[in-house]
Amino acid sequence: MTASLTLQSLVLGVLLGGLYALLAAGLTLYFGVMRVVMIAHSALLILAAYIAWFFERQTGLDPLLSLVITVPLFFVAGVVMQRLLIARLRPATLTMMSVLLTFSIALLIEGLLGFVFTGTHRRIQLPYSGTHFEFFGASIAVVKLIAFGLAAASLAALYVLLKTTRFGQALRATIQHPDAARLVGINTDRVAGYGFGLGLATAAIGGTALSLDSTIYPSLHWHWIGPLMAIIVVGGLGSIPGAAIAAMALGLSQSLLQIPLGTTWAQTLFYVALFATLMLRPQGFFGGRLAQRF
Amino acid sequence: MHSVSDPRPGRGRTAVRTARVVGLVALVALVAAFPSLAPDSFILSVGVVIASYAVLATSWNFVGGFTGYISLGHAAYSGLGGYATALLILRADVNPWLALALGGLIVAALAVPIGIASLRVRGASFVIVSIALVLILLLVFQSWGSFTGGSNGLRVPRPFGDDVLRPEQHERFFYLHAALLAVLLLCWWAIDRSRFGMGLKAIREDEDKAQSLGVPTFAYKLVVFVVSAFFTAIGGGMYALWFGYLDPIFQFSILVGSYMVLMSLLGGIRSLFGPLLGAVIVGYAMEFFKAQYGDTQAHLIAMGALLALVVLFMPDGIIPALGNLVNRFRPKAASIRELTAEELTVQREQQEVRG
Amino acid sequence: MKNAQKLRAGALVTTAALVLTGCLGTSSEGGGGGDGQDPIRIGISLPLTGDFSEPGKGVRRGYDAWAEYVNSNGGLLGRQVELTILDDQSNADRVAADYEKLINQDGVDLVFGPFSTRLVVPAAQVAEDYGFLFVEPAGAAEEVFTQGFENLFYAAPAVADDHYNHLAEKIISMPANQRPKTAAYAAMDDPFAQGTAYGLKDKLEEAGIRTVVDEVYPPNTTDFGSIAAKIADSRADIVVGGTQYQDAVNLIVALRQLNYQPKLAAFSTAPTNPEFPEAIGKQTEGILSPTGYTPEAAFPTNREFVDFYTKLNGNPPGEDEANAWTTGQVVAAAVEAVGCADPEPECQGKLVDWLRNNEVDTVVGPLSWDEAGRPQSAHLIQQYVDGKIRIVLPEDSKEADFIYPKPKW
Amino acid sequence: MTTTITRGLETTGLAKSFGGVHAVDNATVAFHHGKVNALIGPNGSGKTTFFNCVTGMIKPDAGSVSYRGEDITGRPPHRIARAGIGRSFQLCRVFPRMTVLENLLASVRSPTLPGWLRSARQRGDIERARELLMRVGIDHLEHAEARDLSYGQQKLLELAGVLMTDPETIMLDEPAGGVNPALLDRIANLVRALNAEGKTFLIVEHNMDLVMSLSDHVVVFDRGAPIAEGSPDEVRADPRVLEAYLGS
Repeated sequence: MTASLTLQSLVLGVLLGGLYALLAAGLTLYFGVMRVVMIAHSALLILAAYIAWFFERQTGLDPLLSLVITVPLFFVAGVVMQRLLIARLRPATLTMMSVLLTFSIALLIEGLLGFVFTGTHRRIQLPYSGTHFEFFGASIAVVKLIAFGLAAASLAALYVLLKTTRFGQALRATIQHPDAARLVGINTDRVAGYGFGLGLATAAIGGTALSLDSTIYPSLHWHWIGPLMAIIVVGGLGSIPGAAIAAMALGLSQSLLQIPLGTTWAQTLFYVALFATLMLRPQGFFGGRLAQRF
Repeated sequence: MHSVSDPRPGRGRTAVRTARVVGLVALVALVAAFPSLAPDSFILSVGVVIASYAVLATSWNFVGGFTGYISLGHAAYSGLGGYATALLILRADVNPWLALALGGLIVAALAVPIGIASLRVRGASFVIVSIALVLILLLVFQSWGSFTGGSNGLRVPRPFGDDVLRPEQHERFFYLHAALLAVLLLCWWAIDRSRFGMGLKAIREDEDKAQSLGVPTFAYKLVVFVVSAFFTAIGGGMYALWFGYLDPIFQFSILVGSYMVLMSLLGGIRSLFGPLLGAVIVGYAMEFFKAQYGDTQAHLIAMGALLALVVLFMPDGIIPALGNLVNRFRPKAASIRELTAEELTVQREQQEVRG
Repeated sequence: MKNAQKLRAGALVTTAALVLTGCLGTSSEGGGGGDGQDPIRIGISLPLTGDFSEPGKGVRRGYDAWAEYVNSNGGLLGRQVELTILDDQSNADRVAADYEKLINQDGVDLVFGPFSTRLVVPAAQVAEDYGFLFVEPAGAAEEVFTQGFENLFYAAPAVADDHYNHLAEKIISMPANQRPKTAAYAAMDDPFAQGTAYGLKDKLEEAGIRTVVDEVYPPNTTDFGSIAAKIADSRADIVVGGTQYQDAVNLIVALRQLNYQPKLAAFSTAPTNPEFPEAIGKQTEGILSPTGYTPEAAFPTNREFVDFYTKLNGNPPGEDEANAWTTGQVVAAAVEAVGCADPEPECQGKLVDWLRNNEVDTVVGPLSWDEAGRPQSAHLIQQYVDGKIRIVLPEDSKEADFIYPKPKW
Repeated sequence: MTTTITRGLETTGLAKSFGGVHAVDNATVAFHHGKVNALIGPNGSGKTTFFNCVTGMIKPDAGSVSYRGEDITGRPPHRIARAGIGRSFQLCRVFPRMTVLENLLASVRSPTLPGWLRSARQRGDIERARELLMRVGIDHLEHAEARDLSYGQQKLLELAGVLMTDPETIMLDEPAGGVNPALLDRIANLVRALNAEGKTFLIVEHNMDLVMSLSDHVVVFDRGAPIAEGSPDEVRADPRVLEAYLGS
């Protein structure tokens, strides 16, 4: 393994980890506010990517512009989904039934995408898709950098939102202790709805970023949901910083491990990390107390 | 007052019991006669597929029905069972039926550490592990081609000689699946009525509460989980022997696991025959829709929509829902809540008189 | 109450089972009988939805065109042909059930094969068990032929491992100072795609060309960054991709992002796809690909095929369509020669025997098979020359000169 | 304090915090064995967290719990239950979709593995369950599903379920919460009668009338630790208690 290859892998790992971090943040957010494992997260990611692709194909404009449509749309869809579907489930069986419900949403999205756009692999052709620049001997593709920038900016925005705004405070209170939050007058139902909206918004941004430099097809979401679930468990269920750190760590490790092990075995890293976490430290490595009970 | 509020009067119990025996005999007779009723061997092969679904769904229901833990990844165990059986036959030259049993035991042994990792903490981790397991096994079985055959697939030798023609194979495997199903149902029934089963159901209803009453919840969950994995593996191995070909992408498929969930949930996870009923309905519906609408992606949409509808509107499944429907038309069965409200006032008056 | 529930469940299961046998049983019956006037019914299962649906649809277009061509030219043995095509949803369980249904319930006279190696093996098993001749358009991987099937024939020029044979010969025959010394291979974990790349790898390694990268990736891979990094870092002289379509596009983009410039780049399947130049842009120049078919080929029946197909569909046929057509030609030749087309084992056995011992002229050239059903020819090698894909190897059928080294991409 | 009491449930330096909030903070308490103990304190004083730490539902950060001289800190809840400590839950928890009788039978354990597969409906167990149901006064609802019971009936069922495990010490979390006066009387009488039979009680309660009339020994919690204890009269007279209730 040469030094330049290592550096190249590190760069690719960081760029990939950024996207993982954003998506895992969304996934852990749903869990935080509602104790829901949102299987449909990655299906929505692919849906957003399809919208970006379709947008580009129809208008010829840059797919990044589709964010103007998808982000608000997905936010509203998230609120509606939480209000109309998730909130209907009985609290006693919420965790299990919500998994099934979101799973069925994932199947619906996959089926509809296949129905409308067929199973053909799609990829946006950008004039700058092969453009790259050198960075200490490693080369960085412009599209990957844009995707990373989008993810980083969104994560930063999420962080500011959670740390500085009233709503962020309410959201964090709801995640940490819903009963206590209700006692101090927070409308936890509404907060949970907005939390879902935010989660879906991350999927919208992630999907657009993904569409820039990757092939998409309807069943691609299974390829994403596994690693993302592993990340949020390793990071500690419900912990956004934990998810971001775990995403970066695992994304980097995966990229480095691909050199000696090959793509397939490197992917198993996520699952090994998942099992190890559950065996050794079920509450996750960076997370709070939430995970203890779930 | 005692007799008024007891919702199950003594009379009619023997009638119910008789009817139950008659129903069971009819069911057994129907299963036994199916191969001779089937007009051609395609129908017979559909029968084998549905019987296999019923076996898998019922196996799934050991963990799903008793503990309420929903595993979306039971395809992992059926797939492992199939591969274990096939590899034992191919690589170790074991007798097929012995390989099937050994395969089940190997998978059960593997299920122990998996169960420990996923059941130590509650719900969510279990679901995540169940899905992750299918995905990791898909990767491993694809990549480890030298041992598993990888993406080339693995052909499973037939347990019966070449002189047994294909329709005859179908018939034998139909009976084999039916016999396995009977064993499963018997085991489920035995657990259902046992102390162990009572503890498991307590876990399903309220895990904290069960634990505070002394139920060793982790041990109970683990045992039933391993039993479920064992039977699922046997079911998978049996199917592999019949179908004769294994390919990782079809064995370790999330969709196969979710069929087990849908079937059980649709029929009713708390009922002995729920998964069987669900398997028949879903299995038949799949054939029917395929014959009717053919080449569309609609099966995914239909499956998603059906699952969502069941979760939202009929989480208890068909059998309890039908039970409630029938109860509504029975004069005897007034709502207990009304009775109890009435009683409470009586009680209160009595207490006031006494106090 | 619980007992009553169980009872009801039992009753329901009973009814359902009765309905099951009833409905599915009566759906369709008959066919079979061959008194000369009935059409010849041919059963096919194809992946029209799911992962393999794109090539599956291509194969379907080929079959449909063939049937129409035969029928407008007087049919087969004087009988019209009628195709029954089922969708197996790209699923192995389904494909077996489909052939089971076609043979037993629909009573078809002949069957044609499905698409993709992964579906060919379970389907061939069913056909074998019922004694049916099984000619298939797309199961090129070596594994298909090592299963001991006696009724199976692959209707294309060569099995996957032999696709690059002409290229291998060309490279090995280069003068020592020009000949590449190192090679990088990346192949999808799929019996067909991997077979093509590894077939070439075996031959080049034997000739002393060192393998510096050998990567296999799962079919669902979308991120080729790391694989490309490894290849770029190795500075291999040539890169060979055992690819389908989109993975090749992604790999090429990723390699370009890392500014890797090989002297030769070959990818299976993808470059022959009409969308390929659109996806890659101007950088296609010099990219190589093996192909089993080209509309320009001068084989006797090909002109007619291309004209008929183009009139029907508005565009010339691709490889999938041609392979389907070839399947039809192969079976038709056997049927005409033997003079029967019915599901009886005797007739099917005669068809099998005839194909085992004879050569058939097809749109992809004359085909004959070994005892396992492997065709005995080789694939043509095409290359992008001046923005168009042209045959460059073997020398005797070339349309343009072989370019080496490849221009920068 | 008397030194002749048998050692029962005791905690030493018990502590548990959630994200920087000290719910239980260095709590050292010894409950009187064989008596009716009450645990009171203003809202958010950590009573329920304390309760959960003692019964094993939550692992304490520091400190220890012992029962009859044996250290039971950090043991899983079912082993604490088997040590002889039964508990009820705040807001009442029963197994909603099991019948009243099954709710009680679920408490029966078999020590050996073959016993697991014995029918849950052993004659002896059913008789004992019926006795308990009769004792709490809901024996006529034996075959009803628990979710169809009124709230008060569920509370009684929960108590019967706890009794089915035959605990030595019974911990009740707000037994009077949401219960009508008639039922409250019935529960109070049950506690007295069971105490007379030798059961120790530890009751978390807000209803001061009930606490004062029922208990022998009262522990007052504030900010996660005991600030006063003694007989009901002593506690009532303690200025710190008043301050805790009014001052916070």
